[in-house]
Amino acid sequence: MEPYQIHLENFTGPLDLLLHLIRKHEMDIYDIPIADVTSQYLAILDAMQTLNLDIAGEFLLMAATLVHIKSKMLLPKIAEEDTAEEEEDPRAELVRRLLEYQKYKEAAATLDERPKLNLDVFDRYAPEPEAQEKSDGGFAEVSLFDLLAALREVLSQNPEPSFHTVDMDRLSVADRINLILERLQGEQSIAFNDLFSGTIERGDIIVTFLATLELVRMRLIRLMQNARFGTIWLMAAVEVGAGELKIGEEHFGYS
Amino acid sequence: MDIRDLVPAVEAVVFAAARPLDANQIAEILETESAAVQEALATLQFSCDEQNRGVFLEHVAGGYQLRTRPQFAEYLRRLGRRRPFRFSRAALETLAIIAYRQPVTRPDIEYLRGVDSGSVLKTLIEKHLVRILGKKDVPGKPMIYGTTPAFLELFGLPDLASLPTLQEFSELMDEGFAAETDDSLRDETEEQTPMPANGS
Amino acid sequence: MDIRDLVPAVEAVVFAAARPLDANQIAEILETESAAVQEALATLQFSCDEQNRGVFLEHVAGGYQLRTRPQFAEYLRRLGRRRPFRFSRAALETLAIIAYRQPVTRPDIEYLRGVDSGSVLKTLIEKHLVRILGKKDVPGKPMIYGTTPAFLELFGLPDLASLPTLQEFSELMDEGFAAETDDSLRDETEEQTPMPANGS
Repeated sequence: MEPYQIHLENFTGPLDLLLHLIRKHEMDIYDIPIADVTSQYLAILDAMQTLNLDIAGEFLLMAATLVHIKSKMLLPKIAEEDTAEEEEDPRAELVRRLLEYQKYKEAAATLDERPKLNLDVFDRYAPEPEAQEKSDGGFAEVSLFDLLAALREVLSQNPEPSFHTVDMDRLSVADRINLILERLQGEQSIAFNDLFSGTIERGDIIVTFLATLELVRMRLIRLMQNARFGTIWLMAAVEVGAGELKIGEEHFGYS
Repeated sequence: MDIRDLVPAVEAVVFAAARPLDANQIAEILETESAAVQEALATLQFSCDEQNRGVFLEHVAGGYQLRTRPQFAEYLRRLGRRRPFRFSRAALETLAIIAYRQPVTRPDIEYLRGVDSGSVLKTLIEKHLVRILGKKDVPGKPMIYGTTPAFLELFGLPDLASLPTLQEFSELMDEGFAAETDDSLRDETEEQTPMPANGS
Repeated sequence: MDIRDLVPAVEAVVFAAARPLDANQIAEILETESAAVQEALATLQFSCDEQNRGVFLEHVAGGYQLRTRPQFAEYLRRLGRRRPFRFSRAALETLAIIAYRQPVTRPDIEYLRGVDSGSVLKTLIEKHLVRILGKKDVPGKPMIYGTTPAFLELFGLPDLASLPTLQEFSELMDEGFAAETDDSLRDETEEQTPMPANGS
């Protein structure tokens, strides 16, 4: 097959390709001959284009960057001392990225050299334990990925449009709702104003306000006011017997 | 392979094998003679006993297997009981709905899941991941559920607002299944469990 | 339990456990002190090496696990236990960036690699080597990623602090390009020393 196609597959991206060119031609990475490297880079892209191969956008973007740097290098240097000091080498950003990239590329190679489980070393064969709902050994590792995948799955079977747009604001409100209900536990009532004590941020105030409205809408709390412009009091909409929420109460003191 | 290398090689094979292997099978894996393996197995068996080890080589139906010594059985039963709680699909679904939809009632959850969720809910409450936030002032006074601080801790989140939204997640997951997809991945996903295969 | 009994007991527990256990967990199971278990683990580690055994005790993912010696890998692959991960270079690069830079956002990864990394990221998440940690508290609240315990287990690392040291160029960066023609500087940076192999 065409050498350049093999070439492309060997590189993880434009930085990788550039590093290769720099090494192959023994260029000094701190003083890259930008004209040389640009023409070599473009030659590779040209060859790929001639072969009608798709070139990822990132490779084209890098070509543009190289041409841009090259043109800046060609501009006559401004002689005045004061501006000369501020002017950064047009290649500086690219060099920084190349060095940074090289660091991780090498780290990846080092990682790859380590003996890997199930490839180089093996643990004892232990069959998967059956799912156990009764246990005292904490939780098996579970991730946000698992949680979100489960949510996505259940919603795909049961589409309810309003539910799909769970956004940050809604979750912030949920945080606040939990907080308010937590404060209401064991209290007859709390003053509306007290919900804002210590809060200075506008966003926080809005979230607290929305949480209160949501709680009223859901009939989880009631608002009471004794006099016009008097203190507004929040109280649980349903008196909860001491024993009833026992399980719930334990959760605050989880260990 | 000389006998000095063969003994540890045999130990490694017996240790890593999914089921008991006989001398012929081990010999095949190690590309050596069955008689040599037989000899190595005897040496291994002897040194397990001699060196005061926690395991011994047992000749069971069909082959050889390393097993823990019976005197430690009591402790190892404890190890079995410490087995961590693994989320069933139902538990994960219910937890996800509560996390993202809280404060939420049981009928809300059951509407979305399409099945009775009482026992799953109970388990999640017992596991201190879900709590009763209060009761709704409507006929029947349904309970309202939400997540606990332990839920946030389990997922390493500072607050609920830090939960990724479904939209963000979907954007990532709908990335083209390009060159990165391979067979080992496909094997995992076909198992139907949304959980990590090995709980790690 | 005296130390002579403790070493085989610890071996039995580590052998029987499905996942790496730390000294505290083992001590709890054996109803003894963590310090004694620590000592027994050291003895076990030493005798695995000393007695020419097929397995060794590895300190991995915060705990201890018995694993077969790498020199037997070729034979043990024939057991066909599980198809191993085959990393593409793109996946390894991305994993390295996440491991060293966590918590890290997708735009950070893509800036460092210079290419779109969505599908690689997705694969790493699905293989449970990378996890969503939550969201970064900056405008737009991008999701942040980090590695999992399975990542540590796969590469035999006790913890993230044990990752091989990155070849550091940052000192140089701070000095900026005023110094770029300075020869002494160039000497220092041109020695592309590979990172320590850090045998485990």
